[in-house]
Amino acid sequence: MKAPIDYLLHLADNALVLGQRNAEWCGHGPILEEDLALANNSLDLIGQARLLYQHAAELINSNASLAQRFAHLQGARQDGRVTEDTLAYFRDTAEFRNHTLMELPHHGPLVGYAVSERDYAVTIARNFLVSALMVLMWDSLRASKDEQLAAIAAKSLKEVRYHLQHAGDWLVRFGDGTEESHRRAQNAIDLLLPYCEAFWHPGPAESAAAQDGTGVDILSLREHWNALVNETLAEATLTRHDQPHPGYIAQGHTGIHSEHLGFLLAEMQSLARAHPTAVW
Amino acid sequence: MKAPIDYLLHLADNALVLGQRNAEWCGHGPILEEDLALANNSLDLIGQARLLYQHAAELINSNASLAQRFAHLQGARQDGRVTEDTLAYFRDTAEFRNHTLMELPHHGPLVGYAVSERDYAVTIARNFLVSALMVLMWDSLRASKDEQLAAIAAKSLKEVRYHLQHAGDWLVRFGDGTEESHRRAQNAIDLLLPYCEAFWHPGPAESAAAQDGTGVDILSLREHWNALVNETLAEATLTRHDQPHPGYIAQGHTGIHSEHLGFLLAEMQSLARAHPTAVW
Amino acid sequence: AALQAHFDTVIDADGKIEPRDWMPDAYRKTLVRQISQHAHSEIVGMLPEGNWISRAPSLKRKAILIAKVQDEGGHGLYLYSAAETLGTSRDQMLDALHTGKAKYSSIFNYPTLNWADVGVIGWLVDGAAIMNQIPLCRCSYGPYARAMIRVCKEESFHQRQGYEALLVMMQGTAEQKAMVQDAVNRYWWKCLAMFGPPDADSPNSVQGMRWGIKRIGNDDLRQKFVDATVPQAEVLGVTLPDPDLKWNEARGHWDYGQIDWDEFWATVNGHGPMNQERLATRVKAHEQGAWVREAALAHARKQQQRQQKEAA
Amino acid sequence: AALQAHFDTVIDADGKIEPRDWMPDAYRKTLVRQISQHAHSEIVGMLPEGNWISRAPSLKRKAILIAKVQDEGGHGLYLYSAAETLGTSRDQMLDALHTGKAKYSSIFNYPTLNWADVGVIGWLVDGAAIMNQIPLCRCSYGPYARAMIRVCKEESFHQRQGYEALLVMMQGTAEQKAMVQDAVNRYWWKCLAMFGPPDADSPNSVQGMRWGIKRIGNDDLRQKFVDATVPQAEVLGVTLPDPDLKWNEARGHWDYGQIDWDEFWATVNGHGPMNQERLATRVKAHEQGAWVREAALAHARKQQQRQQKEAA
Repeated sequence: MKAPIDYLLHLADNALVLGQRNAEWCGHGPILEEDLALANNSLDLIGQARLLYQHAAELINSNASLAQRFAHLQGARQDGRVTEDTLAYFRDTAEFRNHTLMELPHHGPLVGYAVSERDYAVTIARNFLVSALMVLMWDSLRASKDEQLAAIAAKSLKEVRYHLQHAGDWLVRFGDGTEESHRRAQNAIDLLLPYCEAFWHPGPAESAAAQDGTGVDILSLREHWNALVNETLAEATLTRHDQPHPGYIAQGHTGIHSEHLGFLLAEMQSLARAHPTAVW
Repeated sequence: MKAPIDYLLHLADNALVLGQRNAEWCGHGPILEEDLALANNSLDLIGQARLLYQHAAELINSNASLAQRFAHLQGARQDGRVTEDTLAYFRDTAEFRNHTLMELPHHGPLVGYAVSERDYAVTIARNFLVSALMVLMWDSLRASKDEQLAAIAAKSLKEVRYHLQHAGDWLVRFGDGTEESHRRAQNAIDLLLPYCEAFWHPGPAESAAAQDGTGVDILSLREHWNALVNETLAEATLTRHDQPHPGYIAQGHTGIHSEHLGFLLAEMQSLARAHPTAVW
Repeated sequence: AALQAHFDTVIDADGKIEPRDWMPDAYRKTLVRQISQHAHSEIVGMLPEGNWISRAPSLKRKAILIAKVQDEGGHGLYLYSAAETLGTSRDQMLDALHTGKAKYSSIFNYPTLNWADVGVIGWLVDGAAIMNQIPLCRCSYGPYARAMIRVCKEESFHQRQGYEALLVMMQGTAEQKAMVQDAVNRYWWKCLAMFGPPDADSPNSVQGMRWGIKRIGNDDLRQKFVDATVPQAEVLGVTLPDPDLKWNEARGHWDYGQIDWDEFWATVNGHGPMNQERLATRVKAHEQGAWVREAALAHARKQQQRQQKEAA
Repeated sequence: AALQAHFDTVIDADGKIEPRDWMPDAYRKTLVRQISQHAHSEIVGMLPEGNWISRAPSLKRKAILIAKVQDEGGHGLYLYSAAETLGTSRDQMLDALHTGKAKYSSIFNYPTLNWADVGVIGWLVDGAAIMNQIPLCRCSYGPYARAMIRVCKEESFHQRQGYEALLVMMQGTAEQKAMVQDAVNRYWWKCLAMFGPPDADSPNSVQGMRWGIKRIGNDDLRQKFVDATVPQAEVLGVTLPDPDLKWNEARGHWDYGQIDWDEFWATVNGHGPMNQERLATRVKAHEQGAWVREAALAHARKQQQRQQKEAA
């Protein structure tokens, strides 16, 4: 049994986009050890994305109606078949299924074409919030009826456990560190928590996957996620202000993104798109 | 008579790349009037670039060996013919002939993938240094043996005179303003003046154009440029530190750029390259 | 009282109030609020379209877009000037914007996600804005009315440009058509909401009508917009995302579905997708530009001192 | 004197000096300078390749590149550790880098301008570095020698990966081949210069040889590099940009042209194309990371205090 293609793409895009973001620190980290840790995180995520895209590509190549749906993606094909790179490098913004949270830049709230210095607190806070989810997701997905997905989950679980540890440790250092680091961490948490609301509003693909046993009933993880988050925030002396308000819930996972993803993809895809038939 | 194609591209790329940079301020300027002034500057430059690319495209389309040389550029063609957009959107970094100065971001010296806040002093200092050159260039090019180029020069001259006035006025305000504005302006001038050395080291296309009367003997403008620059710097109480040193002279105009142009083009060309056959 | 009477006479005769004329405080306050809100909308409205300048897919479109965003900045400038004739400085108005006291059009709290958004903003957003603004060209306050005449003229030009850009895209590749449809899907309902809540729920309308500041009700304007737009959408070949949209022979108008007013109010009240981003971007531009403005002031002061010395 | 004699004996016997052993001040100073310079080169060297991570043209290449840059950071880490065994802290070394007192390999003052630069850095720059570094695996200072064994192993892996990436590109499109040739054209001469000035002009060499820190002369290493690289270039199908390059039957080596030492020294002395950018980027990363390091320290202090309280 195979998971729905959009569910695989959702998982893959989450990993790729966050991996791409975290790699931006490479050579610019606050301390050499963190350069290495972020590179490691990024490597893990891109590795997960590759496995998921490969799985998705197989599914597409072996299914006529899916092949039709993705027929407009002509780049990076091999013998006419879709590859992991076709999916990563030739889909447009609206075809990406990652949570909006993943694509946000490493700074406070600004429009897509603003520029600003990177803030490591945003990086750490996001890695913490995402890893807390993914630890639970991959743990559950080990029981996916999609055996390939289950195998990917088992491998990924080990990696994100480490990511969670790393980000959580730093979040505590920031929250319970200096006045400046506390302020930055609190701002980052305040900025990012509302985007996490989207976790609990699954799109059609996630619901379908939960239904047929290839995916996870994400709402069943909510309490556990809250516990993980609250525990670390408490240790970090940080506060949760995310009272549910009747406002916007991010919709990246259904293809409606922020203004940031377009710029991320423009850069990421630039070389591949300039040479769509090339092999690298 | 027609100017050498690489000379036309040099002039066009200068205008486009600086126009692209200056447009980045749109919506982010320090004062609404400057948003408008920069947008205006950018519009003028992009207008100049269009005329020059159109001229270059005609030349390419009517000359078999040039058509061959640009045959690899397949995007944005019309009835198989090269257009202004083919030249702007489908050439790679190494094919651009603009001065390196034009492509630098609006901040101090950093590597290509660093991020930093924009500094309006860099913007103003560059516009001043470039406009001082272009006022002289366009003035001379009105006598170009390439009549189309001469006509473009006549039109452009009026525009850059205004650009020079605008940037010069602000440079004086900065230099002779507050301590902070003076410091920023001096840093910007120190950063950018060495890139201006490249003006006086013409590439083969510029030399060929000077020779056959379609271009300008750029070295003949040097003294006048120095006078223009020195006069405003003096009024701005800013200092020229650009003692000639035996170091690197920027080579963007021969295709060897800084790390910044690649990112600028990746963004600028992203949409056009994603849809190479589209008409907009 | 004589002043009030004179004011009422001018208003009743559809005449113009000018800056030096006496006017009721509430009139002045309402106008400052409305004109500055309009000016803020122009300035904040530069951002969603500015987002695509660097990526415009042809040089021609890039030039058109820069010129358009520049026009919006220009509108902002003369609207701020119009408001200043009422005795409020631009700094005061900007301060109200940056501290969240003043509003701007809620439509700009949505992101621009593909290139067609630029065209759709021209066609639908500017189109709706024009519907709202044309009556203001006859507004009772002279400087505002005159500013609006110029604004409306330029906005009509932008609207035609936006529509034309979409026409070209709809004759293009499947991907281009999909972009246009996607943009229309995201913007249609937000544009209907731009006319404001149903008249029944709109408290400011009555007084505004009396003063000749507001001249047509929200629902009438909305209906006018729908009636004008449906045939344009057909020519374009896009589907407006409303299953309830159908011609009502009896009314002689297009019927349309229910607007999600909860979503509208959430966004107006700060919880839209980009409220934080738009405002923070404006604040940041202003703060980071402080040294530039200070330099200009400092230099002007020095110049003045030098001139005074010479004169002495 | 006895200590000096013991030191000389160990050196003469090709033995290892360890951190706790006595050593002459000049030996210690030379080692700190050389090891920290090497560490700095690894750290600064992350930037030219890091420049292409975001744009790597396939996921596989992206992963390989991140792993490679990460390895370089790792080399930096254990080289800093090796230098610390000589009594200089990482902070002191970083301070020397950031204030321009310490050098790093001049090759990193050139920009990476196309994707093939990444492969060429692996093939030629890492290749030249390995030639320089292999002798250091037998260096007289134990921690340095052991670090270099690990570094060389990983660098050899990187070199093969770089060469392999170029092989694939040279089997690709005309544009891909042009990228490789362009990158080789820009890097070839800089790589030859990496071995340092001709031995005749290299003042540090003699003492370095005596101490077993340097074991082979610059010119010999350079010749070795040229001889190894020419056949690889042929297999690859690129032209090395040197018209004087030709096989000298008599010498049994490849002859090559004149290196532009003026350009080399200009770059070493701060006037290369990217000296300012590379250093400013490192300084900025360090300065902007200050609050992170302070937070870690502050938290550690708090933790310690809490533990002491509990213990008390």
